[in-house]
Amino acid sequence: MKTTFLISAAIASCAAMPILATAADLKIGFVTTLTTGGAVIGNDMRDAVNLAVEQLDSTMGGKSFEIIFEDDGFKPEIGKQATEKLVKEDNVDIVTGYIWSNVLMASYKSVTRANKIIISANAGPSAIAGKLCHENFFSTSWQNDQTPMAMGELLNARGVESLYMMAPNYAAGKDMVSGVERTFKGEFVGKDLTKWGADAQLDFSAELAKAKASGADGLAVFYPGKAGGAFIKQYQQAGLSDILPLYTIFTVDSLSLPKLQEAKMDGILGSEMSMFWGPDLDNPSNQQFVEAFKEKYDRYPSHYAAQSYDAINLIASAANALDGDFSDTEKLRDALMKAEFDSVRGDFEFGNNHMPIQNFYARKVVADDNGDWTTSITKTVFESHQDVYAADCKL
Amino acid sequence: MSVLKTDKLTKCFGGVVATDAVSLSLQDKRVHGLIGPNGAGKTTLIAQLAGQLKPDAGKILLNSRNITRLSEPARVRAGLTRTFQISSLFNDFSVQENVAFAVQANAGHSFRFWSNVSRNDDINDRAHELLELLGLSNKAGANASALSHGEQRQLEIAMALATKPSVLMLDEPMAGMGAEESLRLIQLLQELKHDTTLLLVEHDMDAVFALADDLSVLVNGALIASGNATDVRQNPDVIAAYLGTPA
Amino acid sequence: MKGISTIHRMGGGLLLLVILLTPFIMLWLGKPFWLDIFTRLVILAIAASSLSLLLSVAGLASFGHAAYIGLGAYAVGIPVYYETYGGAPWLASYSGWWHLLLGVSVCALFALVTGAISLRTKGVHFIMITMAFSQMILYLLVALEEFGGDDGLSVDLRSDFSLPDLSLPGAESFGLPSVNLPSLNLPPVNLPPVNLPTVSLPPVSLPPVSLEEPWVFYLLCFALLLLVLFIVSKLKHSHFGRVLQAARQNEQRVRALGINPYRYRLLAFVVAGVFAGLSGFLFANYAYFVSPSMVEWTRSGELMFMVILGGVSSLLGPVVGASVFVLLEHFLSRLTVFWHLPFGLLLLMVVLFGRGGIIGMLKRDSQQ
Amino acid sequence: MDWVLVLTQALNGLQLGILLFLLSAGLTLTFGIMDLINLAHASFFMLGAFFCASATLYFDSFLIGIVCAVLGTALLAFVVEKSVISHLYVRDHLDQLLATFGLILIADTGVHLIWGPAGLAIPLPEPLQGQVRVGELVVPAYRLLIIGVGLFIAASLYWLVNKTRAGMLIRAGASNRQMLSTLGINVQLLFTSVFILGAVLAGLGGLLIAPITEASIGMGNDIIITAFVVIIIGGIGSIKGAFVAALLIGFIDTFGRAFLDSIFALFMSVDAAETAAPAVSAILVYLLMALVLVWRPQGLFPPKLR
Repeated sequence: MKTTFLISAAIASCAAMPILATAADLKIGFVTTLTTGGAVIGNDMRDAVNLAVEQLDSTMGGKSFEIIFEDDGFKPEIGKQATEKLVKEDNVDIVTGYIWSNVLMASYKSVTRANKIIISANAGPSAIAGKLCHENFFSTSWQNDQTPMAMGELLNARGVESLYMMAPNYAAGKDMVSGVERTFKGEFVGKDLTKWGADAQLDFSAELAKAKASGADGLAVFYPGKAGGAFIKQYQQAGLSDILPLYTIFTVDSLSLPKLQEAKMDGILGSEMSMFWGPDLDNPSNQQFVEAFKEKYDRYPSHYAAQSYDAINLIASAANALDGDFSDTEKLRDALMKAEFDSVRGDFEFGNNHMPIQNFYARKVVADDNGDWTTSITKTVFESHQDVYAADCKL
Repeated sequence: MSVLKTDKLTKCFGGVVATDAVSLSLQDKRVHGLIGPNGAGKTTLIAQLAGQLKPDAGKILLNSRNITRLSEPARVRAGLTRTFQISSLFNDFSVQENVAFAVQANAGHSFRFWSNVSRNDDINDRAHELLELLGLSNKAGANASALSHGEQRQLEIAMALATKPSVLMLDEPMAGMGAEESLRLIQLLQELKHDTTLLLVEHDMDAVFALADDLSVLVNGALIASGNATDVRQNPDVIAAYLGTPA
Repeated sequence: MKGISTIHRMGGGLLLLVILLTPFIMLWLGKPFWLDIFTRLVILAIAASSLSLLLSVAGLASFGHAAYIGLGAYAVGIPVYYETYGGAPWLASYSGWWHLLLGVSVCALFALVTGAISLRTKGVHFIMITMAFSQMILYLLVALEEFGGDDGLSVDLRSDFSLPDLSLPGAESFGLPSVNLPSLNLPPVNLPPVNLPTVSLPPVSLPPVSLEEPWVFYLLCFALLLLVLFIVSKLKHSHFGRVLQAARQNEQRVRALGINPYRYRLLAFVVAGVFAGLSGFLFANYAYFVSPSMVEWTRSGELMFMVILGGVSSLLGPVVGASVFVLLEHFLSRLTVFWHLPFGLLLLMVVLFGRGGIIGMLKRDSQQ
Repeated sequence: MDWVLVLTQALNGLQLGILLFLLSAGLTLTFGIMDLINLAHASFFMLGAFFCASATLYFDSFLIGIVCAVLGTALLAFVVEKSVISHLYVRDHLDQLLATFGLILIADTGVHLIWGPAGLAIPLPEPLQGQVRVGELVVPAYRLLIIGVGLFIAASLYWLVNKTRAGMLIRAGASNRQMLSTLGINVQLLFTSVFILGAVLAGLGGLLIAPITEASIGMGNDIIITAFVVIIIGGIGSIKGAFVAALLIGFIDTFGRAFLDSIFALFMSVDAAETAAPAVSAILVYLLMALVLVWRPQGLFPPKLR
């Protein structure tokens, strides 16, 4: 009895535990992956956000602000729970972050329901760009289909006539395949959707053998995170780098390149990818960002970092316009909509679905002056490109 | 009248013949002793009769009905019940609950979901009777695992009786019992044979000779003698093979 | 003896009362997030209680219980999706009655088929085969591109429980044939389907109250938890439950007493599946979201953990387990993102030193 | 379908099977002899890879990396066995599941704290980076190495289990646990050794695959479930069963991924085939296990006299 009572009391007192009040005027929630292997991306995003906070001196629109980071544990349910907590308990004004489409899809209603703003700093599933679009949703990244569409265009420009494509078997993977299909004019000689999720497939030997046998003149893949590194290694070990040129989408970035360099995977040098941004993109804001990031963390920022950095600066621009008053959601929305800040991707504007209308480039893996591997922009593929789902959005 | 009959029952394990064309016949309301040296195949035979082991060949008839293909539970429902050589109880249940469950098992199907079975008077009364009969009433509330070895043997029999068997097979019921407990059990079995046929496997020869009306002797899986207890005890083969010195 | 069990009953009542009241006290203190935490806690407690019927009563270690949560959740998600975006009129509906009917029948059927096969095996083979079936559901859901595949599916509205004949003027009818379903202990609920959060404070008169209102939804979850606990308790002490318990301890003996436990276990498997489906139904409504990740084997493992952590000997064990699990997760994850480390240590400690789970420790405590 | 492709896929299936075997061998032994369900086997798989990666990068030698990893895994297995696992032998399977799941959480978080979330790549020595050509058949040299090492280990295990006294004890333990103590064997010592052996095999599996994928947090958790499927299909406690089932699953999984869509396309639309094939090939191994269990509830090669 005594202990039963103690347990009940423990529950009650746990619930009553005081929540540390913070002094900041403005609060921004940032949901990303800080545990599991996905934390590589999450840490890069967090580093970029911290850099932005430092540069802003923790002040926007004349008010102090703080970022509250929450871990989504790579799971939609935990991400949703974290979002609820930010909205209801921390009472943040804006929630941003979100690497994964499924976490975003699980979470965004918790924000919009409370009539607050949600800004995706990475995930861009088609549903939220199209029929599920919401006036309180913004993105500082891209819609899933755009980058592969740029890839299709790049493949046309490189004279690829027959293509083999591989992607993980989940929604974003399928979006990537359909994106390439939209613009690629040649023939698909093979397609593989590989197992993804908790026990994702990381050994691609069977698929690579098929790709090689297919006689394609190009291999396009989408393997984010650790699967990307694994894929590149097997591609090189299978001896395909000389006979089957590789084109990648969200597979090779500044997170995977150092490890590939360490493992001496030089077959990747010279391979091309499509992207809305690159560390050598020529504009003052980007040069400043990349230099400061390298200074602080001693590595290149990834596009995840760039998107997160932009998200914070977008919010800061709205705060400046509103003198730090986020109480009126409608005004906040309008201020965000103007996108009046120096984005690292150069000027861009939001479409009706609040997705950026922006340029897409071809990037190539190169070694920089110090011999470190990075990517370099080779050509512009799309100018001011808007995603195709914007037409389905009734905003 | 023959209640339980086997016809050339045979079972092999690999190359070893465990049961060698055994044809056994149990007469109604009599105690039939089954004796034989260790490893003679007594327990294997019981397991086949009870339906835990499938015989390779031969038939088993219960009240003239062929039950060779019936499952173990179905045989119990048909009236053929066994006890285990090593007490097989429900250790998380109390003594009372062990017997009550055995009673419940014999009281029609148990797809009854709402009423609390521990408040079922019919079951409790019958369980109480059985506990009384086996002299376990004072232990009714104890956990089955807390009983002494002898008491567990008694509980084992109480549970078997709860199924109202027409034939009850007792696999070494006296094993590990004290002299006093054995004596009481012998008395009980004497009473039981008024309405039940008993097959008694036992090493305690005094108990067997005190109880058995008929006797079968199993050696190396084969029956070497079977019939009236007095006759079998005089059988020279039996004396030579098993009993050794004349009793 | 009697004294102790009364004390335990009082302790149990107190625990449930604390669970019922805490979120409302927190709400009153201006901390609405606690309602979310406790809703999740209660829903997981329902799932864990359903598993305890298998695990604690029948001794069947099903490692695929998450599959039923997923099925129950998609039985909400898919009809709502079709009703919102068009398609499959025979399936589309906002009606909670329809969602429940669908979820319960799908779960019962799945449990019947997979149970009939799984229950032929024992021990660790049973653990693995139930997990295998759950994995099949997982990959099936991932393959359902129409419903978002791996991304999952947003549930736009919570299930609607207005009875067709009670609907207010202006409310639409919901395409459900007026099936005469038994009324659970639900507050009669009514809301025109496209009107989002409206009601602000609890009106005392019954309709219209909406499940969209978090506290109403919480009460529904809590009432269903009580219902499930009540039924599990009834079953446990019935003839049926006695067979399950006996077969858990000594299957050999049960057979030797004339009962083949197979059909009893199969029925328990189906009942547990249906209750887990019920928690899935609530989960979809709670999260406004369904996804294949609900079916991952780690979720089945977590449910097992809750049951064992709480203690398998007691009716309220799973409730205690779910409470400790959810609250620990909440507080530890707040302290550090590396909260899995202390959590794992705790798991070890509970297994190594706390036999019988938390309730077991309490019992030992009160018997001394 | 040309034979080069089929042959390549067969080699790939073999390699996957070998890897699964390394992981399952220890699992099936600890399960068969100590009656222990050890989820934390997955952690030794991961730690083997991390130890090897760290040592390889530090000494700039893959070979030294392997040696360090084997020693490190063995030492850690010894500590874990003495401190935690030895208390679990007498517990039921559920307690074991929970406790070893706790170990997984601790190991995963520990690795995150020590090595960071990014994972580690293991650079291969130059000769292993290349390919081996036989006519039209081109196979990565390193994959051939995995197959070779795996077969060597399988053969050694076969010798150990069937030809040595220790192996006799292991077999005796797997078929009848009570017998061990009656034989006057130091059971504690046998258990510890078998546990360490199993952990080292798992660690070897991890470090062998790591140069292809990489050493990453939770890499073992992804594959441990499949390893359990292997030992269930093979029959718990049977090394032979684990070997056969591992190869079977390796082949089925590889061929399913490689050819299922073409097969489906024969009788359904290409689009439908492309959607259905990945789902079905993901389910195949579980389907196989369910079928085997229905057909032979004890698996394909159950040790006798259980």
